[in-house]
Amino acid sequence: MNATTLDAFRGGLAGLAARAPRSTLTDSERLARAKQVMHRRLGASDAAYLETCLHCGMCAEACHFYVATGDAKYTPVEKVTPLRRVYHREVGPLRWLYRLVTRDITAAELESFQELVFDSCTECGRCDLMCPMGIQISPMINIMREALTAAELAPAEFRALKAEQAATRKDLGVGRSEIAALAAQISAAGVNVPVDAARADILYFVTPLDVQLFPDSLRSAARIFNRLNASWTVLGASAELIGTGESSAEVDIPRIVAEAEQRGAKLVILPECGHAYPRMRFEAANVMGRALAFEVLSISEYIGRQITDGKLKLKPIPGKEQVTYHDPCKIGRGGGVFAEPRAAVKALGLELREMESHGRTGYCCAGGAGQFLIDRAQRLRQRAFEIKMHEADDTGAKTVVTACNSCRYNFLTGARDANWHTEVKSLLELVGNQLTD
Amino acid sequence: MSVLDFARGPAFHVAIVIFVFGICWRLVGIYLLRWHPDYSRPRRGGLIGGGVHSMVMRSLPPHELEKHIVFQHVSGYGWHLAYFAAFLLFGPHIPFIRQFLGFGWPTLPNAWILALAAIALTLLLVLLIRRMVNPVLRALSTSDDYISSLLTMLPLITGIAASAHLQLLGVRYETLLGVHLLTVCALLIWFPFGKLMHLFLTFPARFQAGVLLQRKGVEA
Amino acid sequence: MNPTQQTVAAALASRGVSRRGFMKFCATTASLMALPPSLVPTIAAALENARRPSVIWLPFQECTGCTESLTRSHAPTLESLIFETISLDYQETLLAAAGSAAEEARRAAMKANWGNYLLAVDGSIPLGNPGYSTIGGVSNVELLKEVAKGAKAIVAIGTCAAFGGLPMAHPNPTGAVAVSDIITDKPIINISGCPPLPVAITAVLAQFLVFGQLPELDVHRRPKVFFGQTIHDRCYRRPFYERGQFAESFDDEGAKKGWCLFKLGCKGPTTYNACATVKWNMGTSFPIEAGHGCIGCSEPRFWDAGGFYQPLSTTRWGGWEQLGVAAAAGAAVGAAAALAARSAGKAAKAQEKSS
Amino acid sequence: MAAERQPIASIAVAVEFDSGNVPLLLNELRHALERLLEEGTVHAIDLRAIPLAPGEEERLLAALGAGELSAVLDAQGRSEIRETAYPGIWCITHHDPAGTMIGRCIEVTFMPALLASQRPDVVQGLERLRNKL
Repeated sequence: MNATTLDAFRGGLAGLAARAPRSTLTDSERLARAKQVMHRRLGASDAAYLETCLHCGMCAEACHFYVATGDAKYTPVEKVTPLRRVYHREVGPLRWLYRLVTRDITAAELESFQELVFDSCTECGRCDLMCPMGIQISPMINIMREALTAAELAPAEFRALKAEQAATRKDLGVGRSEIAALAAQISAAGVNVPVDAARADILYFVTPLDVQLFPDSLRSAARIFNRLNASWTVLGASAELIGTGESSAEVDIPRIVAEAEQRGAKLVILPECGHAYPRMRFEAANVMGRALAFEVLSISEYIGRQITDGKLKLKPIPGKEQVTYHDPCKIGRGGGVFAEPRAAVKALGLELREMESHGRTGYCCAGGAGQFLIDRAQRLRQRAFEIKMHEADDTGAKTVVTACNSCRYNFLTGARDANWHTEVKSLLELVGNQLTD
Repeated sequence: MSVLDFARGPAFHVAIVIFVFGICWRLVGIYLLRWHPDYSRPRRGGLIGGGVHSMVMRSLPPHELEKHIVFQHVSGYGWHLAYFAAFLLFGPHIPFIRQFLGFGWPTLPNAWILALAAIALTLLLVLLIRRMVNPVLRALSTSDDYISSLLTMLPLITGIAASAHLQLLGVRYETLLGVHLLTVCALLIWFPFGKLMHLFLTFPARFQAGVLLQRKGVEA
Repeated sequence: MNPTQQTVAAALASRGVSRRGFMKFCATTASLMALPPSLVPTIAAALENARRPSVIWLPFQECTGCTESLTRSHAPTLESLIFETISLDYQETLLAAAGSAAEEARRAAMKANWGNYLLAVDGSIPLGNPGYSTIGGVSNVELLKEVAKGAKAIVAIGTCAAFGGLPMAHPNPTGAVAVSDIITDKPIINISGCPPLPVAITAVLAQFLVFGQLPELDVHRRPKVFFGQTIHDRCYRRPFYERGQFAESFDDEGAKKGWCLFKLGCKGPTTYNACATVKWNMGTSFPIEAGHGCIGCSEPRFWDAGGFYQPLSTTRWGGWEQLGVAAAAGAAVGAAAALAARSAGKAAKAQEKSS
Repeated sequence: MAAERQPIASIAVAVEFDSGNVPLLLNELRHALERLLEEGTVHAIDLRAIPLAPGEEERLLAALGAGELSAVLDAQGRSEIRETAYPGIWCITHHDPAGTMIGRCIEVTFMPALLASQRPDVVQGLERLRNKL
């Protein structure tokens, strides 16, 4: 991928907001829709968290947006205030008392939280780890996001993507045909990429970023699967079914599960994508209301396991180059994938220099959970990204390896804007290039 | 009826009934809400162990996260320990505790208790001021925080005054003792309805978090 | 000669008391009033000129314990000496005369000293039915009102007269009240205790005698010199309290070592009296020294303030059964709240699906 | 049965009560002596007004010891005026005619006032002497 592609893609994103549809909902409709989401999703678990918060403010210290700016409004738990108020007034056991002393939320207040839950939260989960009470804040941010989305109060970029997805079945301009075309192109270059095979052990996903920015990602995955003689296929509909525009999980996930189960897939493997991984790995079973018949892995997890099991052999990269590894939040802290990518880094013959915050406490790249889509949040993103940059610099490594293409995109754009010369590489692509003959 | 008779009698009686009623109301009202089952495949087994682990480990944040909260952390531990030690290890409190539990335990000399109470009170005051000054805390704080903080301090203040037999503003000892008990009644009545409930809620919440993160394969 | 026209010094001298004897009397009187020894010369000077006051003593609903306390404990004693310096013109229990002769003596004394005599009262006054307690056919309340009219001040002796005492204990069958509940236009000094310390009684009389005025009083109108500090404040076992050393039962090691009796229900911390320093039975001992906690007998409503063996820090709380009911009720409200919220949640889900 | 029953007097009470007041009183007396020498101020402590644990009064008196002078006053009962081992510190004990102790006072003075002949007594004595002559 070259700088021109990157800039073109960025330019495309910048134009997204203008294409957002006009929302015609009245304030009371917005409020009703948002509350409906909150009522559906608020259960005992979130209730216990909301009831336990002591307002100690420690979560602020975990949030890269607060750490970068020192602005109190970025205190994570403060971002779910409307949810907390709806909970206390309408769901919690003391609701009759709360109604005596508190006001209801308004649509305007909800809207004022748009910036806090979309621009300045990447659902990275660092605060969830910090909270001395064990409060899981990021899942509640997710409720807030869903509520705002239902109220058509999501940022313009999100609404534009969602509308496009509904109209064109394409996400960020990528649908079945674009995936098929990329697969054909790679196959033509000598690396076979089966798409929508009738039966396969492994169902592999391709994301819009893979197609638009990082085509080598699919090429590398294909090389690895083929080297392992795996029975695999790309899911042609993967982009449209697991889009970034907060598409409807209730509708799309059953279709994905059906696609996997029809093919007799034993494994569903997600590419280097922090959006698709938690959705398939944890959310899917709960949307289905049953355990899934297949296992869900991220590609880095899969590679690490094959290496550890001795099935995948790599040629070490000569020179014992120093690298540092950036744990993608949704795959690391959100999915426990820490050891596998590190096993791969080791097998690649690289010297891993860990950042001060790594593994479960690692900082976010600052653009996760679709934050990178929001044009107005660019400056904020950059400030938070600098934390990551400094931690990476402190390791002395000249290369950052990661396993999520959103992270990679954020690193690339962030580095460009900060004139930072550290290289950013994909674990999958490094492995794909070092397979033994 | 004197203040002390009122405090020891009807006031305390009503307070503890509200205390128990409120605690059960709130706890049952929380935990009987829907538990969304998690059908996703756990990355690791031992979910219960993960929960227990996190009940303990959340007391000790990792170094990377601890950086800017050392004072808050240490002072938090400090006042809680001093507060409970002053409550539990003061001789005259033992009959109070024994009427519920049926047993008591050895206690500390009063001078120690006074020192502990002074430490607890000082830290509480410092933390209260910090809450009012620090932008993050000020933005987060609700009336619950201030009411709870005040009601937590009052028994300490009146307790110190009573045990030191200070004739505060001409208030006689038995009245002071009555007021001390009344502040305890106020604390008990407020307890179920404010943040003080974290006495009961903290460990279950940590356990929940521990189970969740164990399922994801992340040390919580 | 009217006995009240004589000065105290003259009365003593006429009994052959030397100046040294008088000085000794002044020293012990100072001690009695808890005045510093440096005030002895002042007391002597005052007594030189003090006139013997007339005292009328009315007994109401009482057990004679107060009179016993005063007369039996130290006979003949300093207190009796004090009595020799006052003119006790009427005391039904002690008076040799009886019936109408006694009443006559009272009326004569009242007339002779109208506006200047001291009225001492022991016992509470029943308001429920005037027939509950009468003297010569006159109800206590009538008699009190009559005698109080000409009194310079009233000394309510004992907890019954001062605060209502045991007759007033729940359910107060006689409708007993204290002197201060009936008389509101005269200075009243309460010398509470069941019985009160004899020196407290005599000291008030001595004060009246020496300075012609009433002592400084606390909120319960008790002389501060005796009721200014708690038993606990002056208790020799206080250091054990401070060190956290308590007797846990009446026969444990702590009890044998004389540790603090707080946990055995001692009311010393809330009881204002001088037992811990003055002591009883000619300064021999006082309840705490004998190994029993103070029961607080000089305090209002001590009889209804929980058990004598209930430590001060215990409370009324209803017991586990009551708390169980409270818990069940709370749980029921909580369950109702949760179930209603659950169905609201399910309704939201259904509605979202349908739309 | 009878053999098992112990007379109360034979139960040894080994405990020594301590209110901590004895050393405080001794210190107070030391300061009082200093002031007596420097300023000539007299001082007195009424032992009835001090909370003393059982046995402490005896310990205080034992600590003060006995000096070379003691006098007995016979007026309204016996009184003993005794100098302690520390000259200037006197212990004065009053009894009533029945022999009951009614007061005890520690005085810090060169000579207790009670020892001196009292002016009214002297006047009265002179009168008697004149009458006799």
